[in-house]
Amino acid sequence: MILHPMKLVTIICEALARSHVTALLDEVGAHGYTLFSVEGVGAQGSRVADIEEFANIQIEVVLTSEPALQLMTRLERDFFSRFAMIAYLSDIQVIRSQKF
Amino acid sequence: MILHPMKLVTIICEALARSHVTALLDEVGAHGYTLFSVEGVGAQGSRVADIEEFANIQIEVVLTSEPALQLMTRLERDFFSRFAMIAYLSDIQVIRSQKF
Amino acid sequence: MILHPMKLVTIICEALARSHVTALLDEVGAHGYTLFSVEGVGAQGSRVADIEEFANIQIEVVLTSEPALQLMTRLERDFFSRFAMIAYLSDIQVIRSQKF
Amino acid sequence: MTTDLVQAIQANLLSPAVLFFLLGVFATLSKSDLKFPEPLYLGLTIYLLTAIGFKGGVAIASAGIATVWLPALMAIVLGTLIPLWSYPILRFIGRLSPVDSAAIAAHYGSVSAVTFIAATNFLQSLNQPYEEYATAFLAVMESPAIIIGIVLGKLATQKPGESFLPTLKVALHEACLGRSVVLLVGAMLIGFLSGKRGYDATSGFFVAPFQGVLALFLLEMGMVAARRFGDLRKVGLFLVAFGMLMPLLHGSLGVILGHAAGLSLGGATLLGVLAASASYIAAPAAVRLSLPEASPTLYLTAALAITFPFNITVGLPVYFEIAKWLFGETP
Amino acid sequence: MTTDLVQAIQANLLSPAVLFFLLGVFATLSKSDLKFPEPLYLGLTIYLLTAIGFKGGVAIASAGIATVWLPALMAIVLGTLIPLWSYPILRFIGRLSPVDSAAIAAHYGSVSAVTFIAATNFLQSLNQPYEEYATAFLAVMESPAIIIGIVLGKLATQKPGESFLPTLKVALHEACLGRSVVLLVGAMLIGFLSGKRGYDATSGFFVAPFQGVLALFLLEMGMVAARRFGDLRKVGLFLVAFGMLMPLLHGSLGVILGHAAGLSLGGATLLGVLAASASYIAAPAAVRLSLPEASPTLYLTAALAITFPFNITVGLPVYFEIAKWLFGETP
Amino acid sequence: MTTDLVQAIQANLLSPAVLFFLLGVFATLSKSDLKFPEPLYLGLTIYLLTAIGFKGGVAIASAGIATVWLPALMAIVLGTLIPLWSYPILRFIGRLSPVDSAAIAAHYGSVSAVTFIAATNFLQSLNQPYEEYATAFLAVMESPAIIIGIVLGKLATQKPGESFLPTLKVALHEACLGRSVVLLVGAMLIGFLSGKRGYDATSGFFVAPFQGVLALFLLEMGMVAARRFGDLRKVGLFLVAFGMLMPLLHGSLGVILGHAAGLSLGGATLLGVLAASASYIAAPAAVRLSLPEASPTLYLTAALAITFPFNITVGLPVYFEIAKWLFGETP
Ligand SMILES: Nc1ncnc2c1ncn2[C@@H]1O[C@H](COP(=O)(O)O)[C@@H](O)[C@H]1O
Ligand SMILES: Nc1ncnc2c1ncn2[C@@H]1O[C@H](COP(=O)(O)O)[C@@H](O)[C@H]1O
Ligand SMILES: Nc1ncnc2c1ncn2[C@@H]1O[C@H](COP(=O)(O)O)[C@@H](O)[C@H]1O
Ligand code: NA
Ligand code: NA
Ligand code: NA
Repeated sequence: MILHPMKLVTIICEALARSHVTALLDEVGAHGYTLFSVEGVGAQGSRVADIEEFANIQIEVVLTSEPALQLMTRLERDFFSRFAMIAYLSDIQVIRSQKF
Repeated sequence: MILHPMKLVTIICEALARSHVTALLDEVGAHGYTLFSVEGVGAQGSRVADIEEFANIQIEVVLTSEPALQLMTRLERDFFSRFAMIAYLSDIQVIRSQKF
Repeated sequence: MILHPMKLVTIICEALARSHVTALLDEVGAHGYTLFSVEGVGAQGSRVADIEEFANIQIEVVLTSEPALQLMTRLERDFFSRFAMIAYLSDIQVIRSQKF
Repeated sequence: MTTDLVQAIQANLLSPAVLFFLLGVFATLSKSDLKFPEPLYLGLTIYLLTAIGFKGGVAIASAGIATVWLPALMAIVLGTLIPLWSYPILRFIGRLSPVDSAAIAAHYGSVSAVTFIAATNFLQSLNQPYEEYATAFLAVMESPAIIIGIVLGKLATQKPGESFLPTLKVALHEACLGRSVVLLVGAMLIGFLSGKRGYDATSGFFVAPFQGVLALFLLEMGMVAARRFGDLRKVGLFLVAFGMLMPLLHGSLGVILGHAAGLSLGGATLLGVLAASASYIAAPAAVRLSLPEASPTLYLTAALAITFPFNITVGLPVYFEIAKWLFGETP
Repeated sequence: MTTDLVQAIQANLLSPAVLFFLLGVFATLSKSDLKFPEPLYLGLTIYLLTAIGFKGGVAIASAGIATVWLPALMAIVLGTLIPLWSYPILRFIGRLSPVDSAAIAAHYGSVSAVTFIAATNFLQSLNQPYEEYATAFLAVMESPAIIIGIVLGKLATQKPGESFLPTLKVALHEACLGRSVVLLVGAMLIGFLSGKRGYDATSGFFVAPFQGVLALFLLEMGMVAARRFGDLRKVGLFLVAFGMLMPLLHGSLGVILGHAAGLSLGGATLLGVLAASASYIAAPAAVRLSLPEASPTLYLTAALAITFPFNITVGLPVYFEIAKWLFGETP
Repeated sequence: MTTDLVQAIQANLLSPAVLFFLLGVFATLSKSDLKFPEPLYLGLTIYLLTAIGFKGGVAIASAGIATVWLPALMAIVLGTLIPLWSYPILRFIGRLSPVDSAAIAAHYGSVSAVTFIAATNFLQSLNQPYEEYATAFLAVMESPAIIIGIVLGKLATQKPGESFLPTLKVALHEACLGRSVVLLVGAMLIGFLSGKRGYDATSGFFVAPFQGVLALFLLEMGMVAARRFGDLRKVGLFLVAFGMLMPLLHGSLGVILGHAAGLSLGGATLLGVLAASASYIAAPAAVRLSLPEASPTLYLTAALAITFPFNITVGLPVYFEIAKWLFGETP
């Protein structure tokens, strides 16, 4: 078994940004993503998870290096100033490199 | 305080695979795991989180290196072709190495 | 775009520890955190996510290196023996280093 | 009978339950952000299954087992036989693979609780009496076809020397102790044991709001079904036809058997509905685990995107008209 | 009239609905760990919107469209005009930025379904009849003001050469196919189509428990509103005054227009309540996406922490007393 | 009395509420995948607590505080004393550690709302009248024993020079502003303030479906309790006996005190049930935070896996028979 290096981009943001973020994921060529509701506290106050419109989501995407960087760049350019959001990149390893 | 290197295996898969995956975790000797429901989009379509039977789960397991690799190998051999699933490995650090 | 190294501390613990952990996050100077309910199995038995008081939460905090280590140290000193809990540290990269 | 049928279909399409179903379909197709989160779906399911089970149990107690066993046995026989003729049709007319044929056969032999509940609702709205204990048929018809279908599929995919007993054990556990069976059979037993007294105490919860809850639940089911409409193109014309013609065949058979077993007009209609319905929760879960080689796109689309909407909108009044005709109520 | 008013406010403050709202406020301020998880909130919302929509639709069917269209048109006109005068007040008296002014104007022109539902509850508790079809006004008043407000805001922030049509399309989709519109209008259509027969079948769910569910929901809304009380300091005195005086103005206007359109005392009160209410779900969602430069602290605090509690506790009886005075029921 | 008792237990075991509880136990033991997600559990809890609190408050308003205060005071005294004698029994007969003894004592002095609600249900099913305001005893008995138990435990684990005031403050906040206290006491106040009028408006929600909701909730509680059955082996025979004998002792004491305080047969039974019940939500939460050295396996298993099922199935009819005997209703 060979493990291939891959990037994981994690985005935590207000739920209202959802459709915008998933559209961007399509644009940079992600083959899939995973999403769930979270509570959060940050610079723009605390978000309790009761009313969906005021809540947070966490989105996780596995990508190769280049689209991952592209995604981060686009998030900074178009999203960070507009939405309550954080995003970070980490190194992971997968088996089926062609899947991502 | 000394930090010990450890592996984190993250598995995202259709909820129906749950009991099979947790049985495998037992087999490779995991001392515990964490699990939650997620929505997802991937090669096998989109899974909305309303009907549990059609939904996704994310499972996170902290392990030492060897069982982690064993887990990845087994997932590839027995699970990837059978279930909607992705799995990845990452490097983490913990304090109580004997716990995992 | 420049990516800055940062630390992610992930804490998985019984929900009753919540207010204690978030107080500690404040103390070490975290600028925010993200939180969600999870199920789990560990040394202290299995926690099904139906009664909040008996359930688990996962807390994720992005921090610079020093407060991250401080957080891990404090968790070991004051929390590990008291609560059902695991915590681990991982390396991530972010764009806006001043935010964390 | 034709005008009767058209009128019956029209009336059914204007009932709150069916209209909420169509609203759900619209919400999904128009990409509205409406959704039911999992706990809400689960809560409604638990309510509907325990309510229908409980009321059925009370009815069995008052009718007596002696009355119930014969039609219940017929229901089991029907559920066992349906996969046996569905398999060759799928395999040799539809030219589907053996394992896909077996999987789909399992779904059509098993039953859909929601379709059954909608049928009781439909009869009530027409003030048509029926045997309340018919819930017992729902309970006994869920599992046999799943087992039969899985055995068929295992025989088809078996490698030499491999035993399929372990998988069968998993499937049996799933089919007999799955959530829906436990709730339905459990609540039925509770109704049976606590009888009229228990019924009176809890009817403010299990009876009064029931029809409204069903309407709301069908809103969600409309969304769930419509999400699969995109797969209709993938499954081919044969399966679309299968998903509407087999229910007509099975529905008629069910009505005839119900008549033969001495059920009333309403009860025979319900047995027809059960035979005509295809499982889309219990069967997929069991088949996914036991026959992983079978394509969920095929069996789920057939059961959920074709047969379920067909039955809810058109099937119910059709089976009822067939029953009326058989019982000689229409000249 | 003053003693009447004081008594009416007192009576309203002692109704279960308002008391549960205050309990929610208390729970948040006292840092209790009480909370409603998202699926529960969503479940209650779905129930309240479908119930009120369904009953409204049944009422439209029985009153006839001929009766409903004129007051409904007035409601639309009112919803369209409110942002047009609110904008200059916010901009030039309140000295808020153009985009913030536009955003807040959108919220006050649109409506709060929960406030409307609480108002029907209030009238029922006084045995005051009202036109059940008033739900139609709620449905038609939700979107126009949001569109107007967003256009105003886009005009204010437009860079030369930039087209704002794409944003407007998003806002239109949100305003016309958002969850609450689909549920409310859909359920209204269902009520309209299924009529009295459908009403009778589902009243054990949509009618009998309604007032109690509302009370429980207001417990949650008290918590939601109180969480924003901390932001009251940030928004300034002007907005606090705006959030209570504009509802009084709009409420009076609504009552007068309702009277002119031939509504009964109860119906005119409801139109007043709609005009006075500010949207805190649909408008924030649309504005957040279309006018990201506008500060949520300002519009959410105004709508949710000032106007909503004001209307629930004091506004409802005030608008009713105004209506009684206008209809000449108090000497 | 023996045949009466056996019959009473039999009748209780055949009520829908207890049967659903047993179904939940079966579902867990048979490893069915049935489960109630957290929001559903929370929703049912919120409903049951506000409903029982609200009805209690209405009853207090109609009975008058003058009637309620004396038995309420007795309830407080009982709740305060129970941990004081439970501690030495656990410590010296059971040979448990000081902190475990204190923790368990806190649980048995405090009360279980679900057991209380099941008891009102039990009395209703026998058409046995009782003081509806007994909910007040539930409200006042929850906290005192928790405080006492925590003080005992802190004294036992205190290191020299260490102050335990901060922990006590946390425990007090938890005990007085925890979710269940806020809901119960808040709803009671609302019932008290809004009276009969408020009751009539909301009875379609708070009264009519109540018994059915309780039955469904006990299904979940059966699963929760059964999940702890595996720990029964770990806790030892002493605790198993303690968990069934102490309720019998406390139940008798409660009935006697209720009789002395002038309560009716039904009311005295309820005070007995409260004394006999052990808290398994509020007490564990407070004790976990204040006495982290105490073993949750011991106190949770005792309260949840022994005393709770014992009371629901056998305890309720026993305390009722004791009360009947005391009130001279059985020869
Ligand atoms: N330092 C942090 N660590 C983890 N999550 C964070 C952090 N800062 C912000 N978040 C998450 O990101 C969301 C938006 O952040 P903000 O824009 O700072 O309000 C918050 O609600 C949190 O869920
Ligand atoms: N590139 C990806 N990044 C993150 N999650 C993914 C990705 N691809 C698939 N997934 C998740 O894994 C599940 C199964 O994937 P699949 O088998 O490709 O349908 C999906 O429903 C997603 O939740
Ligand atoms: N090896 C592990 N991998 C992932 N999660 C774990 C692991 N061990 C424990 N956990 C989580 O941490 C919680 C508390 O652990 P414990 O104190 O060992 O019972 C468990 O309920 C799990 O959610
Ligand atoms: Na069938
Ligand atoms: Na308005
Ligand atoms: Na007690």
